[in-house]
Amino acid sequence: MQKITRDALIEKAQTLLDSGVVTRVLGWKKGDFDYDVTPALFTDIESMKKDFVFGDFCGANFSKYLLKETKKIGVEGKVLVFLKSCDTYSFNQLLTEHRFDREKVYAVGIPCDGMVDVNKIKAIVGDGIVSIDDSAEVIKVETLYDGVKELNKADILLERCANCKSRKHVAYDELMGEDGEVIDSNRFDEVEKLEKMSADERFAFWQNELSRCIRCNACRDVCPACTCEKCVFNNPNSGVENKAAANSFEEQMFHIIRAFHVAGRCTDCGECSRVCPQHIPLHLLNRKFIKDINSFYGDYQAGETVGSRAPLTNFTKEDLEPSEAVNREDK
Amino acid sequence: MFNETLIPKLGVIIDVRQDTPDIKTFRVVSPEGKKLFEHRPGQCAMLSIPGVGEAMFSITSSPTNTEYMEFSIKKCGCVTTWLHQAEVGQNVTVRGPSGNPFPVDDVFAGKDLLFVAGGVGLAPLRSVINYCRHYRDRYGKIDIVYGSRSKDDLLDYQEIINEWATDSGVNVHLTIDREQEGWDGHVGFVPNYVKELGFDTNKIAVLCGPPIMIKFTLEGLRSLGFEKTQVYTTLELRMKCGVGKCGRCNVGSKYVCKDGPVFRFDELDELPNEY
Amino acid sequence: MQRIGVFVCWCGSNIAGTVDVVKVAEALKNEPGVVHSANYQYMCSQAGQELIKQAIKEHNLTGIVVCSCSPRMHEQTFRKTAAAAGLNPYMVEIANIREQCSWIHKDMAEGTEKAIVLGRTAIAKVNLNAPLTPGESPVTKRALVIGGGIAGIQTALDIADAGFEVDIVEKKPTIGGKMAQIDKTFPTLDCAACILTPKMVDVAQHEKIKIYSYSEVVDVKGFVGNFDVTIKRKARYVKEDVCTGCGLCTEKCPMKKVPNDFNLGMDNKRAIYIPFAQAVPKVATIDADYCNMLKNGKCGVCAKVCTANAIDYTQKDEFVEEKYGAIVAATGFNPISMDKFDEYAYSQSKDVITSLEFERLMNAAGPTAGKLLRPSDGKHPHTLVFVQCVGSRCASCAEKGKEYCSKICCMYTAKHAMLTRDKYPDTDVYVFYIDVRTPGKQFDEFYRRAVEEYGVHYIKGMVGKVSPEGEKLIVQGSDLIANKQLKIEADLVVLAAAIEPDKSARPLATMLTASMDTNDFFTEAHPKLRPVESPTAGVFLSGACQGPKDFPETVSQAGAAASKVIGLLSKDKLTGNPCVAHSDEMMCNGCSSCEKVCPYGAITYADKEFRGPNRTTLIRRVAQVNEAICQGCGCCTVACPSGAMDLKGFASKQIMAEVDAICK
Amino acid sequence: MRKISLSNLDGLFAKIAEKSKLYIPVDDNKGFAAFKLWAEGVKMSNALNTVRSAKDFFFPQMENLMEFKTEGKNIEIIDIREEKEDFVVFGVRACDVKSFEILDRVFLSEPVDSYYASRREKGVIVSLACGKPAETCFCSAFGIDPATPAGDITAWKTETDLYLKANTEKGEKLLSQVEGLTEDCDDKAVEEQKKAITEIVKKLPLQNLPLDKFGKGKTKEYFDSPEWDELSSHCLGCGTCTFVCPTCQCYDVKDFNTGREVKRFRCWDSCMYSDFTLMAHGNSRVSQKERFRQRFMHKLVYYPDNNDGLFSCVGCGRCLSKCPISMNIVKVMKTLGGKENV
Amino acid sequence: MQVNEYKPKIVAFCCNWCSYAGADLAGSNRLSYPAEVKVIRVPCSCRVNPMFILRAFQRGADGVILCGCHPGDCHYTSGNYYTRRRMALLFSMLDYLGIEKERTRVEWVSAAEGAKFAATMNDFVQTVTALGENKRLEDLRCKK
Repeated sequence: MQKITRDALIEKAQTLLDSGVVTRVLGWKKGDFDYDVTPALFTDIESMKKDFVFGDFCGANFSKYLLKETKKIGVEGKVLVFLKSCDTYSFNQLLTEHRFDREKVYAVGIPCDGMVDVNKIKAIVGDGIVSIDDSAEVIKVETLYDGVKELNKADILLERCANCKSRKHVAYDELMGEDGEVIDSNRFDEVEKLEKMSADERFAFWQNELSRCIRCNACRDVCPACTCEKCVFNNPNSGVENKAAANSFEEQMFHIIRAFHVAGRCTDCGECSRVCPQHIPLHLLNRKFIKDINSFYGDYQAGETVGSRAPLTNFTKEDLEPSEAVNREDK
Repeated sequence: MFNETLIPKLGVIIDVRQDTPDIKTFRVVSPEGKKLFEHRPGQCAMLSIPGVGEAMFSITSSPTNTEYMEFSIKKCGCVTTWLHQAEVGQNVTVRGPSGNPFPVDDVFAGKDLLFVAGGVGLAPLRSVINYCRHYRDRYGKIDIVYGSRSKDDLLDYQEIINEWATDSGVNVHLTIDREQEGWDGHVGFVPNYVKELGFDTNKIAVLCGPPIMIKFTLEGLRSLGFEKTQVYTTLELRMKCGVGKCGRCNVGSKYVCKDGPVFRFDELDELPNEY
Repeated sequence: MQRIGVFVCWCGSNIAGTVDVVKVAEALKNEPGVVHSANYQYMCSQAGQELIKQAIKEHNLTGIVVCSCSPRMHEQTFRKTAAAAGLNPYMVEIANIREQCSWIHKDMAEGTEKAIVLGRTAIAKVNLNAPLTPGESPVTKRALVIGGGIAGIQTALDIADAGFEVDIVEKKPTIGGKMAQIDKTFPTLDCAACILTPKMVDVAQHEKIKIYSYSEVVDVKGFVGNFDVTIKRKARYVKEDVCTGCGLCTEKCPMKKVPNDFNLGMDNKRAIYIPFAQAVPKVATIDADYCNMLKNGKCGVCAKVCTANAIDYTQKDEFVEEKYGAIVAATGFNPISMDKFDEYAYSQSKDVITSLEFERLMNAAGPTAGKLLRPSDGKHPHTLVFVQCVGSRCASCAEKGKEYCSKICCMYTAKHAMLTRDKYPDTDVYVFYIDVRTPGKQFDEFYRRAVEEYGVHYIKGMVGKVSPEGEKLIVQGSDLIANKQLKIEADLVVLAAAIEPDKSARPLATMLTASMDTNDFFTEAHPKLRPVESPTAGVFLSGACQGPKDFPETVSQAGAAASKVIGLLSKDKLTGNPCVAHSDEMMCNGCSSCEKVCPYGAITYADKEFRGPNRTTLIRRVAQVNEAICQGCGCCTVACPSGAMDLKGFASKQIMAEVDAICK
Repeated sequence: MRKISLSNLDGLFAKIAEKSKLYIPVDDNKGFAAFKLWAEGVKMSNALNTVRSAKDFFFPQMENLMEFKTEGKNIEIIDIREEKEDFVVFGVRACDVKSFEILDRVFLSEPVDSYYASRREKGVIVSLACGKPAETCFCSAFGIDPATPAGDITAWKTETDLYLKANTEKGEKLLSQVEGLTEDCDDKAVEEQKKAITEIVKKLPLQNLPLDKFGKGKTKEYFDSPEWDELSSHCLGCGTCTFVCPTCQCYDVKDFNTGREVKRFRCWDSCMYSDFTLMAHGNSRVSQKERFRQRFMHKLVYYPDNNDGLFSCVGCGRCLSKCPISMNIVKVMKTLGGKENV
Repeated sequence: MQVNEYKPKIVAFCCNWCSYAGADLAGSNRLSYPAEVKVIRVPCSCRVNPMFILRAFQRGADGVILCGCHPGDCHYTSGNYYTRRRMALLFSMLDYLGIEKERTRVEWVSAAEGAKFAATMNDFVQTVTALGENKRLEDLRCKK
């Protein structure tokens, strides 16, 4: 797959800005290092030429920003958003849930061959990163202590990219480059591994993972499916409100309910795991639901189309019983 | 183990008075029937019902009252709603006093005083007014301008009519927002009334009420020639700890619960506009 | 804080036998909010109720817990008691300490302990109860019947006879439906037209009934008691109120080759036509697809011959908006298309016909004037083969046909066979069947007469293939009883095509938010207990749109639907169930999850303005529950992730308080 | 100065653990460090720092303050405070050690927070010099020397040995407890390491922050800066930065009703949360911009205002590496502080 | 009587139209089942939010059972079909987290099935008793 360049995106933005198709651009702004890019809104091409970056660290899913961007009062015109294939699924899901006005967005699909996880780089090269050159497949990382190291991109991909489910863009106004295909990925392997464990092992596994949770809500706040006006965990009247997990029950409660609330709506974008400061594999909860939904009710990919009926707001008369669900051999 | 300010004292509600349709005044003492703690005019206390919540309220009774404390509370959130259905004998927890009082013994001493309040805004001023009335000879002339939506919404109406208005050197000016049957007093908004009354500037003014009233009353006083250094008010923000540590009630560098709630307008000018 | 009164009932010894009621009353006294606790032998008795009323007044109670029998037994009783004492009836909760406690436990200590927990649970709930008032909505005292077949006709007549106005919307130029096409009816063999046409006339003459023929429902808004319906009156190019139905135009029209759909295309009509002699309304209609005047602007014969000046070539579709309190779906059925059943050579030979076509062939007003003649050559057929279950009971061939039994085919095939043999004794009649199903009054007797008296050859087995050979149709089939393959040289093959809901039902169901099953039959509100109601309040089902039916069944269901409509329209106001869903608009984000799971279509969305930060206004899409439609199942409350949707009377907080009280 | 061979580190830990609980940084299954209770076999992490800061030891994310029992109209207040146990935290970095001073100024100022104070009293801090600071480190910008961290005892780890130097009475006491295991030594190796660290620190990219632009009395200067809009525009409003921050100390007090009693607890709160200042009749910080501004103004202006110019940031870099959108105090300082230079 | 005999806490959510009536019928027929079972009446099984089930465990329940009309017989036509999906997924998730799958159950009990109700409760109590106290989804604050 040909790699899309920063210049190509700037050129595209310039065309669209100049022709008045869009009035502003959601993009990535360079940071202090080569890996800490920040989402930013650009309103003119000069600032883009100055600060806009695009590279292997632009993993953030921008579709949720459209909620805020399209609700801005007194702002005319469309906003340009660049969508990686995975982002397009979130984009559709948000549209399905009437979360933003499609008319106010100009979506440009961009090809993506996976984004890189800086934590994986650090795990290999250690601290003190001076520079990262991600212009080629082999990524060169220079550190204070160890000189330049060459890393294979495949080894340092974000988890979600290593298990990319689709390179196909399911929503866009315009596509740059060629579209990819839906991938028959191995994304459920980890889930299966857990399923094969004994209940005791699974319990120990999750206790270890969830006990690290600091309830910072980053997973929730970044999640494109979590778009409630007021989350039940912030609502004193919900009966489950809590700010800090008092014990393992509340840790479990938060993550079970959150996963349940996004079940059938989660596009498996992997943002929750990417942003978790404690590196809890939250995607394994969501993927469990996705896997179960696929095997219980037939394959369903949230966000594949706009307006599809989520599995939890649907049924057939022949659905399996809960008792069968927990006793299935192939679950 | 030493004293912990977060741990409250136990209080008992010994009287509940329905002041206006949505304001009740609660009289609170210790289980032994004594006053819970001493306070200064303008200070606040945290009342709480375990399981419901804790909230900050002005102590509306005067420090000179040695028997009990009173809190005038408007029904708006969950703690206040709960309190409004409480009956005499109900226990509550009380923490305080919090914050800085009005400078009644230095700055105010010997001066003419003007109190301007709107609606439930009278509650924080009542303790100061009664304190100054108690030590009547320490202060000059006292003017009280108080307004509310209607006659029924005037807090402490009986006390105002029967006690305040009858004190010598105390002038009470009441107003309500709209004409009402059975009301032959002034009608109109507080800021306008203050301007109409046209006070001389040789006095200290204290304002309390809804933000919009404060804004226009201050403008009115300024047009009458008052300096901001002569005008005080009290602020209200979300509070939790009441001791300047939990981090939420600050305006700039000042914590309302600790450095306030009493501020002079020139002090407020130094603070960012985030209250 | 509530002021709760607790009343523990002995129920004689039913409860007091295994529950220490005094101890229960004593224990519950200390629960939060309880200000009064009493026990009495029979709380439901006059004296017991009086006790409650007195306590309400004396202790100024705001809530009541009765520890007694099941709420299914006396909840209403105690609600009324509370109401009589001025307390909102929904401030009453029942702790079921009889059916779910004293009757199942033998040990006094155990029973008492559980009764206390159950009482505590009810108290915990009442503490969070809020007074509820059922919503009221007015009722438009007029009904709409969609479909003018026998089902629609019967429903309309019954409603109109009760004194309410009824409109019938029929998409064809005349009412009458399938029954008008049928020759005789089983098992009595009386003439369909003879029993139908008087009813059609009744409809036409009824002052309470208005017929919108050649019309369709295109939009439905509103809810039970208050539907707003838009009806499209298709242009028929004839002024309905002027046309006398003399029929002169239909004779003079030069366009003679218009397939006659009333006779299923087996003969022709003119471009201007009256479907059949007894049509109601008896008004001509121009088929715009064939009329030369409308197509090319040349002709105008009908206008010239019409003495009443009823022809109007400039007519346009009209849209009428009407208000109704109730809607009856009576959209009926159609035989399925035979396209996918080519093994029976339907498309290859004119002499392979469906049973409905056979009806027309046998009908005196049909294309052959009632003479049984082969469509291909007009010759008299000698060997007839009837094939049963064509497209019915297709469990394994669902892509071709239907999985269900079409129910009526066994009987009408017996009728056809019998009538054929009766009129034409020179015929050989064979019937291939899988089973013969005759559960109905006089049904089996009828079938046996066909076999025994009329000598119809019933063959248990399937027809594998029909192939035209010269003038003959070679029918290959198997006889399962004789266990042999058969080959019959037939002159006419009649296929008992499965019946399916009319195609108009699906879009109509969407408009009505009425649910359908996978076969597009309307779903009933309850299959056993509410068979003529749709789950959508105010929408009723009449006839075959709900499932395959014969005439008597259709007519009785039509009457039942009418009685439900009459029951609804006789009310001036509808009082709802106050335990309905409610959406907190401040929390709703308009995701539509709730709407998707609502079985009643009670949830709609509106764009509402909200105050944003810094004096801005935000517009948000929020869910709104129509309390008149909501039945209070609470499905939406769980579909809603934010908890914006809650159920009054069974609020999340209340249920959680119950959970807490039980687990305490 | 005392030293002990790294090979005998377990012995040292065992000895300390005899008298008090000992917490050391330990790697989890993914290689991220967290302070864990030491026990036989628990190995110290080599990571530069823990994901969570060390503030938990004195200001835990959640702690019960008191209990209430209610019956009818009656309330009983139960003081559940109890004497805390002695504990030692080993391996606290210079930045986190400095954070204790910042927290002290909040919790130990009148009226003293007894929950914090009692833990502070019982805890002994053994700090550890940073051999290999990360690119995200900028403690030295705040005058913190990663080569010589404060604490009751300062430790330096070389290839072979651990060097220990007591700074306080508490530290002396602990050192004397382990005297038998350690030996006296000169500070040559330590001085060498310090020099090396100082050299590395000079090379770190974030050393020259425009700190002089911030501090006491700068409220007016920055409060209405137009830059806040853009800086905060993509903030998710999560609590990651505040929860990994060693100096963030905002808390909430809430009640939990167990059905038998009400437990009043406090837990970390975040000024980034929309409900932080929400009241029944409104919110003084209406949008994420105000909340975002509060956090950074507090660190850079308000706190210094109230604390003799001391910044409420120690440059640990946690927010730099953990923020989901990579927005952080460095970017804020560069944007606001750098505007005059442009 | 043994004093230390372990008695589990069981919360049973029953829909008003079928299962609650079934429970009543069990009572009318004097079919006994353990007193540990306490029923909460809900209009339909679809009213039961997973949060209620977790809440029960938090507050000390050892088992939670959900009873509704048989699929196809829902008073509200489709409520229990949604329940079935929701609970299938929820229970599978609980199992995935290592929580004993026997602690949760869904059973369809019609108004006529008093005997089934009693038998189901007997069996469920037996199963949960065998499992012992709920430790994996407990909130120690709520325990005595």
